[in-house]
Parts: sequence; structure tokens; C-alpha cells
Amino acid sequence: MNDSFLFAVLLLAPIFGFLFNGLRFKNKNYKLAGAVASVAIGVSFICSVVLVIKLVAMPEASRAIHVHFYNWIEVAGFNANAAFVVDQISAIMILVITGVGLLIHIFSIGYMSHDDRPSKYFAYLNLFIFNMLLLVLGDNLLIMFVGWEGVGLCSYLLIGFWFTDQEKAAAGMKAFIVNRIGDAGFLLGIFFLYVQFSTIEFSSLNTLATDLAASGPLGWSHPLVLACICLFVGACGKSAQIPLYVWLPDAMAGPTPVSALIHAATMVTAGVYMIVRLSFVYMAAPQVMTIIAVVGGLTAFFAATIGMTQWDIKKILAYSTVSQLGYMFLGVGVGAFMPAMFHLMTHAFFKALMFLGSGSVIHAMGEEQDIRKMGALKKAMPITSATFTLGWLAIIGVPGFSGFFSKDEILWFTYASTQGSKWLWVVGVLGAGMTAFYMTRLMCLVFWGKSRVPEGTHPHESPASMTFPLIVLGVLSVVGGWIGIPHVISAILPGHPPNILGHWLEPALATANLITTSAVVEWSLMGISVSVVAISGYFAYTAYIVKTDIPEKCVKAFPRLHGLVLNKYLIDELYFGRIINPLIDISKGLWVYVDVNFVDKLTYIASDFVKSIGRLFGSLQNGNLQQYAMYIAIGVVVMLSFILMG
Amino acid sequence: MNLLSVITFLPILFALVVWFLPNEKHVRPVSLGLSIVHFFVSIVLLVKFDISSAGLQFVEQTPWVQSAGISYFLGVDGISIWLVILTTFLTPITILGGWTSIQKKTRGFHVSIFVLATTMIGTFLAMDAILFYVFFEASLIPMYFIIGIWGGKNKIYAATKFFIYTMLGSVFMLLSIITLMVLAEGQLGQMSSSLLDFYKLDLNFLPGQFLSTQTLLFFGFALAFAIKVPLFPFHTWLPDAHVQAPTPGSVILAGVMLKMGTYGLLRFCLPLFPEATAEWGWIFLALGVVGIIYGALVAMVQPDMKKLVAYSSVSHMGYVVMGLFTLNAHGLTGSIFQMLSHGISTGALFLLVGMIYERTHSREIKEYGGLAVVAPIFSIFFIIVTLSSIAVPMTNGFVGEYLILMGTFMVNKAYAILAVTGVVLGACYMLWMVKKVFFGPPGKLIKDFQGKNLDLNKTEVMTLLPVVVLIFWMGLFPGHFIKYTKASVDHMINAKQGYYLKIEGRQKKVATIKYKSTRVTR
Amino acid sequence: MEAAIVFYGLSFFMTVLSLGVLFNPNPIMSALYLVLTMIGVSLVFFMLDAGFLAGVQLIVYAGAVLVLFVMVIMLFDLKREVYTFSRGFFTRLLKVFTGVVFLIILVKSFFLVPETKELLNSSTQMTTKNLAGLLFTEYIFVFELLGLLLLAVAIGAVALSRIKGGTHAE
Amino acid sequence: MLSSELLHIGLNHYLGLSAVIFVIGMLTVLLRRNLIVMLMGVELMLNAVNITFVAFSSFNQNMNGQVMVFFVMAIAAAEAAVGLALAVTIFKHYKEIDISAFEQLKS
Repeated sequence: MNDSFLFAVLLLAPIFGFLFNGLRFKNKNYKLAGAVASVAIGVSFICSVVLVIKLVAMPEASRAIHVHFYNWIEVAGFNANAAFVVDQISAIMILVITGVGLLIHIFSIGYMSHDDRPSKYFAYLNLFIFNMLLLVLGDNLLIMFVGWEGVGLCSYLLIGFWFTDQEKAAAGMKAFIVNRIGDAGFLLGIFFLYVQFSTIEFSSLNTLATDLAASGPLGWSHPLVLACICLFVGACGKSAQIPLYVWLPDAMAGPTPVSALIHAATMVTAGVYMIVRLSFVYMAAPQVMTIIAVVGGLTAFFAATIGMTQWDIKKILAYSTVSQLGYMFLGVGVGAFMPAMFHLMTHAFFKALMFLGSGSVIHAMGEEQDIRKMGALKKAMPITSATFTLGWLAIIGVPGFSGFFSKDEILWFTYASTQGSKWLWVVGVLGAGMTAFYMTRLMCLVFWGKSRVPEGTHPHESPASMTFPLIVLGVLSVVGGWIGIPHVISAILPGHPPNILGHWLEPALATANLITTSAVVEWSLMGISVSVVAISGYFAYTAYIVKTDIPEKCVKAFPRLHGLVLNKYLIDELYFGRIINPLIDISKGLWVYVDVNFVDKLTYIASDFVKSIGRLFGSLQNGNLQQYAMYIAIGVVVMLSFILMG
Repeated sequence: MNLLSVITFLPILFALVVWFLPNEKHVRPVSLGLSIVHFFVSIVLLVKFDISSAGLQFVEQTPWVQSAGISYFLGVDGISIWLVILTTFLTPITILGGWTSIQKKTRGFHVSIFVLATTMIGTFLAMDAILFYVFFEASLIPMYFIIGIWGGKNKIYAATKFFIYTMLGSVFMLLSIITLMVLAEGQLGQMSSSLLDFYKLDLNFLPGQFLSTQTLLFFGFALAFAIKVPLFPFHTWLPDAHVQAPTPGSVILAGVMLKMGTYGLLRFCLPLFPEATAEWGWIFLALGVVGIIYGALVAMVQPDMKKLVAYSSVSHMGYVVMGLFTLNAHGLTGSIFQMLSHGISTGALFLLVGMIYERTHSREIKEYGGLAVVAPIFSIFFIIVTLSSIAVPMTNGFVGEYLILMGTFMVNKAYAILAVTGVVLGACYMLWMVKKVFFGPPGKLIKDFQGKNLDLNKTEVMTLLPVVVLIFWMGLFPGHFIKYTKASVDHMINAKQGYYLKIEGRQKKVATIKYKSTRVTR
Repeated sequence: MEAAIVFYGLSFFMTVLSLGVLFNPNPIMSALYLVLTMIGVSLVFFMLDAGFLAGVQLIVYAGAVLVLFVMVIMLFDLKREVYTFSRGFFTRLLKVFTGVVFLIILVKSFFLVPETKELLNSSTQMTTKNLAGLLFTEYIFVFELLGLLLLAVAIGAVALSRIKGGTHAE
Repeated sequence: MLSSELLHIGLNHYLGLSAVIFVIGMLTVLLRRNLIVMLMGVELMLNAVNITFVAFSSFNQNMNGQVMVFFVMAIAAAEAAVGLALAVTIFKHYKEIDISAFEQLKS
């Protein structure tokens, strides 16, 4: 089949679904809406698979299919074409997006069955998929930016989907505005790159940046370095890194499948994807990579600490997402682009699974999200529980599950890369330990232990349309990691399974140099991290199942620290108190004091000046006849004196 | 008769038709039909336009006041063509916008709208400075009546402020035009007010000094246009005028009249005074940036929807001015594009605010809330237009803003970085309004209307549909629009020093002969 | 010599009398001073060999116009005024100053006129007959117009006085 | 020299007299509040002009000046008549003849 046609179908199928559902947005037939939407994404998925098969058939060195539709913006040398490319990196992304997206669409049919406006919901979801595809397929930065803003918009619409709730609407707005801050950074990054290289196409950028880097290290003020910083700000906004992560936990106000799709599997990883796309550019600015690694590590750590104290099932998963995204950034920051992509993919599987699982739980509990009111759901919801367990094993990094391979690869690079550092590795391992703690805590409180389900709620297993995606994702969470088994491990496995993913991505990515490649070191590091995870998981199990008074004691021991962490380090309050409220005050001041009372007053002063002159001359016309006669006399005198004098 | 004259004066004819229409009930449909006819006539211009040429096309030149070299001189090029189309496009929209909101003196209202159309198109097409001035000033009169007769509570105040403020600036422009005419007499041997002759003048410029001919003339023109744009700090007439004006008045005012200012900057200031522009352009860049941020900040705390949109106009027009003074192709193209897209999206915003005002008779943001429940179609339209206003990609707002920001970035990074904050602030104030008005629990006003149908009727949907189509068309295929302006913009950049305009087409010979003959007779 | 004495004497009295018009707070007294000034003017006419005009002056002004004035004053029953002069010290000063400057300019301007030393009264043309001749030949149209004007004034004055209001309102 | 200038009564003397009376009349108009006295001031001014006319007429041996005086007198009489009639009307209406009471021409 023709490439352009494939691309067009891939991109336009979701748009068709969007228009179909969007134009009949008042319709309440959730089955029809969901079916159309799912079929649209299914078509996209098939196209993606066909494209990837085509890609595999191509020679290794030139695996990329470029398609050029039309010139979008073309001004004086600046070219932003509506051009798309699928290569090794975007191939993974489109498979994840359409694949996971399809599963989540199917899940949504069941989940949204009781909602008032399912058509609108599916329309937004399809629009999101379209934008996400634009983001990953764009051949240049601007098309990527279009998708970038588009997914932000869809996220806004979907977070605020139940807009009659003031808080949910506010959460949507917050997400959009924080994303906008990132977008502003992204725009500036584009400008810097364009000014430097006169192009915004990825392939040319990567080549040119490599050439530039070859001529020696670049200073902080070099446009390329500044561009990398600006783009990273954009990535921070979209991928919820410190300091712009605040929107993601609030974004859980949206329907749970949305959280799974947008705020776990796809959109939030866009930042990682973008940096991976520009891996060669970033390699030319090592100082920025250090910043990214530090920010990523800190995010992974702090989000994990917050995750340990939350009671809302979705909030825990949200902070877990932030933390895992931190890992990905840690990965790209130390030059581990391949592991970052790998983690992105496995994370998409297991986090989507867990969100959908939580959705299933919430659905079953009648919109209850507090884990203190759950417990022992294993019996009521066996499938959900089983699949969730798989996700849990994957995320905490139990050897053999997908999360283990990807996370461990990142940690290994953190330790061994020239960009990395041992301290970052320590932070990463601590984060991994905490991940194990809070995820085990979640499992204990929700599925195991004693039931604390309130009277009147009868949890039940979800319908097949919801469990089917769970099962598929559960399987993927386990086997998803097997395509990227690191060399050390594969060396001892029977049949030496190859690192398919690493091999696949290698031509498209920059790679960092490793300081040491000793297998012994790698094994021991792996051992340390696995044992940390095991200990902390066991501790969580003890604390929440065996001796349930331990958490209380810990809280009592460190009340202020716990309070701080429970309130998310008061970051939201800080932003409101220090940035947003002052800004509003300044604006009010500007309006009242500058606009109304200064600038406008100036015009009044000018007009009053004119008026007072008028009044001055008006006072001459006081109606007194004798005064008028005097003016005549004065006039005669003046005229006569002129005549006589000259 | 020449096409441009037809396009310019057809509305006057329509105004007469409407004036003498026997039955007042027929005024609305007849005006709508006539304005649509006018729109299609202007489309002919678009079809016949030669996009490869940077020169003046469809030129028409007849002596008017021979002794002073003033002529009736119309011409169109890539800079003005879209503004003409924008005017003819918005006229039917405004007539539809006033379909129900204008209740008294409908005849007079439609006559005003048509006369206004003529003056605005004339402003964009006039290639003679005096003719330009006449149209520029004449446009105030119908607008004055529209605000002053069909306006809100404080209409007379707003109309007077609008009139006097704009008039003040124009006085300086007139002075500068006369100076240029006198200079033309000295340098070309004959008094002339033709722009093409003005372009030939050699104006004395002393770098760094304010009191040189070119600088003074530059500021004379720039002040008039800055007030019209309106550029910070000359913007205070705008919120008053918008709040008091009736919906169609606001649409035309924001949609087209503000563009007369930026068009003037582009037509007069940049090519006539290249050195002064290069020397003093930073002031306008800076004022543009200040306007962007200031307008956005002030918009953020407005309690009144219309005022909010008015201040957002200040912010958006700041972008346009900034783009113009970047003096590169990206900025200029972006500015022209932004003029169009601002005309469409802000016009649509005013329409939408007017539509909801008709139903609830309130524009207080805090009295709304939960409107999306009772008026879903309205909300969809409003959110689409909002997105276009905050420059989400794939809508028209993005292309212009992006190009302007990039152009600015290439000139001065600091300004661009400051201006980018406007992108964030823009999202803040618009989404804040959307949240307060459409989302959340039903507000005070909406509770009163619970159960009633607040949603748009068919007429209103038909009014908004072309706007929305255009929003996406311009966003997805900006090339269709940019290609018309490309040649002119490139020419303006390349011939920055010593700008000239050629006269294209068959009229060329006639025009030059006429021109020579007038010279001989003198 | 005698002529000079007569002229200066006359001028002095006329000046004083007209100042009386200006300064006397009682309108009746002003009117009387005006009559005397008018008589002085008619004497000046005599001195200038314009006998007919002097007579007319006496008849018209001292006889008719002034009677009119006095009658009107009587009609209003005006007494000595409390406020004789217009308001405002500065304005008053300005008015007087203007008057003085005007006088100076006028007097100064006379010296621009070529001096005619002699009274050319030897001429035979300066007679009433000639005056009448001129009036009824060359100026006949103006003369008739004047008659018309006087008629209009007569009618107008009557009409104005008959407007209802004030003391005659009842 | 001076004495002969003073003693020989010439045109300038008459003109001077007329100027003095004219200015006094003018000041009467300007300064007095009483409407009737103001009219008297106007009469004074007209008479001063008449003196000028007659003086020039005599010194130039030209009868036209006297004709003009004739006309001026007629018009002065007419003016006095109309003026006084107006004064009467005003007085009837306002019970007031003080000019400063009538400032309806105020801007």
C-alpha cells in the first residue's frame, strides 16, 4: 500500500471518529459511540502495524518512512511542512499509542456506560489519539508542537470532562496552563534551534548538532544549549517534572481511563520522547543533560515520598507516574536513551494496566477512591486483582517482569555512564525502594488484608469489555520486558535471547559512553537494587497486613515530616502564595492604578487642559454687554495702533 | 468601471437602497443579501489577483484636486487584499450579529454599517495619502453613530472618547501628509499626495536626533496609527468603546477598524521612513511587548466579559505591532496573518458575548457558571473561538503568533522571551473566563434560566459557522492565505531602503499618461 | 483771537458737561448735562458756519431727543443710583485705560492730516441752499430711505412699547 | 510759535474737541450701568462724530460732510427712539434698568 495513504488513514481515522462522535455529541448511545471510536483507533492500530512491518523489511541503516503532505507554514526560508516520519523511535510510540489506546477505548465502553455524554467523551479521546500521533509522527519540531499543544488541549477537555464540578474544571485549567508554561519553553527552544541551524527537521537537526558538537564543547550561552534548556522546560511541563509536576496529581479529576491513557501511558511521556528524538542535539549539550538527570532523579525521589503517604488510589498512581517519569528523565539525562524508551514502553503497559485496574476498582466501589475504605477486594474482583498484581510486580521491578529490565537498565547507565554519577544511582535505588513500598501498600490496602468496604457497597467484577484490556495489558506487563533483555542477563539465559529493542533502536539514537562495563559490577548493582526493593516490599507487607500499627507509630514519630509529605511539600500552596496570587494582585493593581487611574487619567488631564482653556475664553463671553463693548473698543484701539505704527 | 471602485462604493449604493426601502421589515434580509453579494464581488478580486506580483494591481487613478496633486487613486497589493476581504466577510456577519440585538432604527443602523464598509475598504485601497486620510477619518462618523445610538448605558461618553481620541492622532497624520506634499513639491517639482510619489522622496534623517524631518514625520504617522491600533499606552478608549458599543459595532471595531492602524503602520511608516523605523522601531517593539503582557494581565482581572475581550485585543494587537517592527519576512507575514485571524476570532468572541448577553442581559463573569449545561452548542462555539484566540495550533491564531514570535526572536531574543509569556497569560485569562462562565455549578444567572432553552438558534449557528470554518481553514492551510501576501512582503523586506511600488497590468499605461499630462498642465 | 477764546471756553464747558453726563449718578442730571452739551455742539456748528445744521441740532437733539430721554426717565421714576458704574475694579481700569489710549491715538492721528490753516469761509458754496440742493438731488434716494427708516422706527417704537408686561401688564 | 498754534483755531482743534467728547461718550457707554445713560453716551459719540464731519466739511469746503451730518442726526434720532422703546420694554419686563442684570448672552 501507498505510504501516504497509510499515514493518512492512520491519522485521519481518529479524526473521523472525533467528527462522528463530536457532531452527535448529545447522543447517549454509549455502545455506538464507543464502537465507532474503538474501530477508528483499531484502524489506526492496523495501519501502525503495517507501517512497522514495512519498516522491519527495510535495510537497517535507513529505516524511516517519510511522508510529505503539504507545506504548512512556509515563510522566507522557514519551512514547517505537514510531513511525517515513522522510524525506529516513532514506530514504538505509534504501536504503544494505538495499541494501548485501543485497549483503553474498549475499557471505556464499559466504564462510561453510566455517563450522560459518552459521545463527547469518545470524541475527545479520539481527538487525543490524533494529536498524540501528530506529536510522535511529526517530521519537524513544529508538527510535534502541534501535537504537543493538541494533547494538552485534549487533556484539558478530558480532565474537566465532568465540568459541573468546580474543582475538576479548575484541575483541567491548571493542567492546561502549566502545560502552556512548558509550551512557551518549547516554542523558545524551536526558535533557538531555528536561529542556530535554520531548520527544524529532526534528521537535519540531529546531524547538524553532531557536527557542531564535534568542534568542541559548547558554552552555556550557546543557542544550542539554551535551546536544550528551553525544550527541557517544555518537557518538564508535559511530563510533569519538578517544578511543573503539580498539574498531574490534580489531573486525576478526569475519568480513570483518561488517566490511564493520557496521564500514564502516552501524553506524559511526550517529554521523554521529544528528548529521545533530539538525542543527538542533547548529546551536544552535556551540561543540560546533567540538569535533566538531576531533575529526573529528584522528581523520582520526591514523587515517591509523596506517593507513600497518599490515601487516594488515583493520587498514589499519579505520584507513581511522576516518579517513573523521573526515572525516564534520569535515563535520558545520563544518555541512556534506549533504556528510557524501553522504560517508557513498559511503563505504558503496567501503568495503564494499574490505572485501568484502579478504574475497575473505582467503578466497582461506586466512585470511591479512598483506599482506606477498600480491602480484600481480591475475592470480589479476581481478574482485576490478578492483573493488578502483575502490574505491581512489574513496577516494583521483580526480576523477570518488564519493569525490572527497563528500570535496572536505567540504573545501570546512571552508575556507569560518563554522564551519570553514583549519587544519582543512590537516589534512583532509594526511589525504587520507595516505589516498592507504596505499591505494596496499595496492594495490601486494596486487594489483600481485611475488608473495610463500607456497608451498602457491593464490589463486583467488571464486565468483559473492561477485563479484557486488563488481561491483555497484564500479559504485556510481563512479557513486554523480554524484548529488551540486557546483555549481562541474556548471557546466562538459555538460548541467549537477543536485546531486540536495543538492536532496533541503536541506529536512531545517540548513546552515552560507559565508564565501566564490568559484568560483576553490573550484577552486584542489580543485586543491591533488587534486595532494596525486596526489603521495602516486605516491610510494607508487614506494616499493612501483619502489624497494622506500624504506620501509626511512624507517623507519630515524625509528625511534621509526615504532614509535610502528606501535603505534597506544600508546593501548590507555595505556587499560589508566591506566584499566582501576587500575579493577580499585580494585575489588579495594574488595572486600578495604572490603567484606570494613570493612563486613562492622563487622557482626562489632557482633555481637562483643553477644557480649561475653553473655559478661560468662555469666561470672556460673560453676557455683559459693556464687556463686549469694551472688546470692541480694545479691538479698535489695537487695529488703530497697528495702522498708525506701521 | 474599475473593480476596486465597485468594491469600494457598492456599499454606498446599498446604503441608498436600504434607505429608500419602502418597508422597514425588509431591511434586515435585504441588507444581508446585499452584503453577501458584496462579499462575492470582492471574491472576484481574490480570483483575479496576481499573486506573483508585488506591485499595485487593479489601479485606478483620476485627478481630483489637480493644483495640489491630489488624485483619486485606488490600488491593491498583497498587503491590503486580505483586509478588504476581511471587511466584506465581516459585514454580513455583523448584520447577522445585529439581527436581534438591534431593535431600534434598523434602517439607520444598516445604512451606517454599509457606509462604514465603504470607508474601511477605501482606507485599505486608497493609494493617495489625502484620499486615505479622508476615508480614515470618515470611518469614524458611522462608527460614532453606531456606538452613540445603538450603544449601552454610557454610550455617548464612549462614542465621544473614541471619536476625539482617534481624531487627535489623525491631526498629526494630516500635518505629516501636508509636510510630505510640500516636500514632494520641492523634490519632484510638483505637489503630489500619491503614495508612490511619497516613496520616492528623500527625507532628511539625522541618526540619534529626534528633531529631524524623517523622525518627526515618522512619529506623526505612528502616533495616529498607534492610537488606532491601539498600542499601549493609547489603549484606554478601546475598553470603553467596546463595552458600550452594540455587538455588531464591537465586531467591526475589533475586526476591522483596529487593523486600519496596523495597516497604516505597514503602508506608511515602514516604507516611507526606513531609517527612522530602524532607529526608533525598538520603541514600538517594546510597546508591543508591554502591550502584550499588560493587556493580558489586565484582562485577567476584568469582571466584565466584553472588557476582558477588549483587553485581550490590546494584547493581540501588541503582537501585530511587534511583528511589524521586526522588519523581517516572518514578522511581517505573521503580522498580516494575525490581523486577519484576530479580526475573525475576536470578532467571533464579541459576537458570542453579545449572543449570551441578549439572553441574560448581564456580562458579569461572576454571575455566570455552568452555562455549558444549558447551552452546549454555544459552549462548543465559544471554546473553539477561545482556542483560536489563545493560539492553539491548527487554529488561525497560532500561525500568526508563531511567525511573529519567531520574527521577533530573530531580531531581539529578550523581547521574544518576554512576549512568549503572553502565550501563557493568554491561556490564563481566556480559560479563567471559560471556567467561570461555562463550568462549575450553575451560577446566579443560570439558575434563573434553568429549564429554559438558552442555546443558540439556527440564525446564530449560521452566523458562527463560517467563522469557525475559517478558523480551521486558516489554521490548517495558512499557505492559502500567505501566498497572496508573500510577494509584497518579500518586496518590502528586500527594498527596505528606497521602497517603491510598481503599477501592474493594463492600467499602467493609462495611469502614466494621465500622470504626465497633469504634470504638463501645471 | 476772540474766536480762540470762544472756542476754548466752549470746549472747556463742553468737556465738563459731557463729563457730567459720565459721572453724575442721577440720570436726570445726566440728561440735563447732555442737553447742555448738545447746545454746545450746535454752537460749534455755528462757529463752523453751519447755521442750518446748528438749528437742526437744537431742534432735533435738545428739543426732541432729549425730551424723549427725560420723559422716559420720568416714566421709570429713576432716582439717584446706588451703583453708578459697572462692576469689577480691573475691568473699570481697563475700560478707562482703553479710553485714554484711544484718545491719545485719535489726537495723535490728527497730526497725520495735512493742516488746513484757514477757514475757507469766503466760499459761496457753503450755504443752506446748497445743502438742500445736494440733499434733494444727489442724496435724494438716501433721503427717502431715511424717511422710510424713520417710519419704520416710529412703528417699531410703538410696537415695542405696547408689548404687555411690567407696569402695564394688567 | 506755540502760542500762535494755540491761538489760531484750526481743524485739529475741532478734531481734538470731537475726540475728547467721543471718548467721554464711549466711556459713558462702557462704564455706566444705567441703560438710558448708556444711550446718552451713544448720543454723545454721535455728536462728536458730527463735529468732525462739520469741521472737515468747513475746512474742505465740501457740503457732503454736512449732508452726512444730516443723515447721522436722523439716524441718531431713530436710534434714540428705538433704544428708549427697548429700554421701556425691558423695564416693563424686568423692573430693572441696570445693564448688568441682563447677562443672557453668557457662554
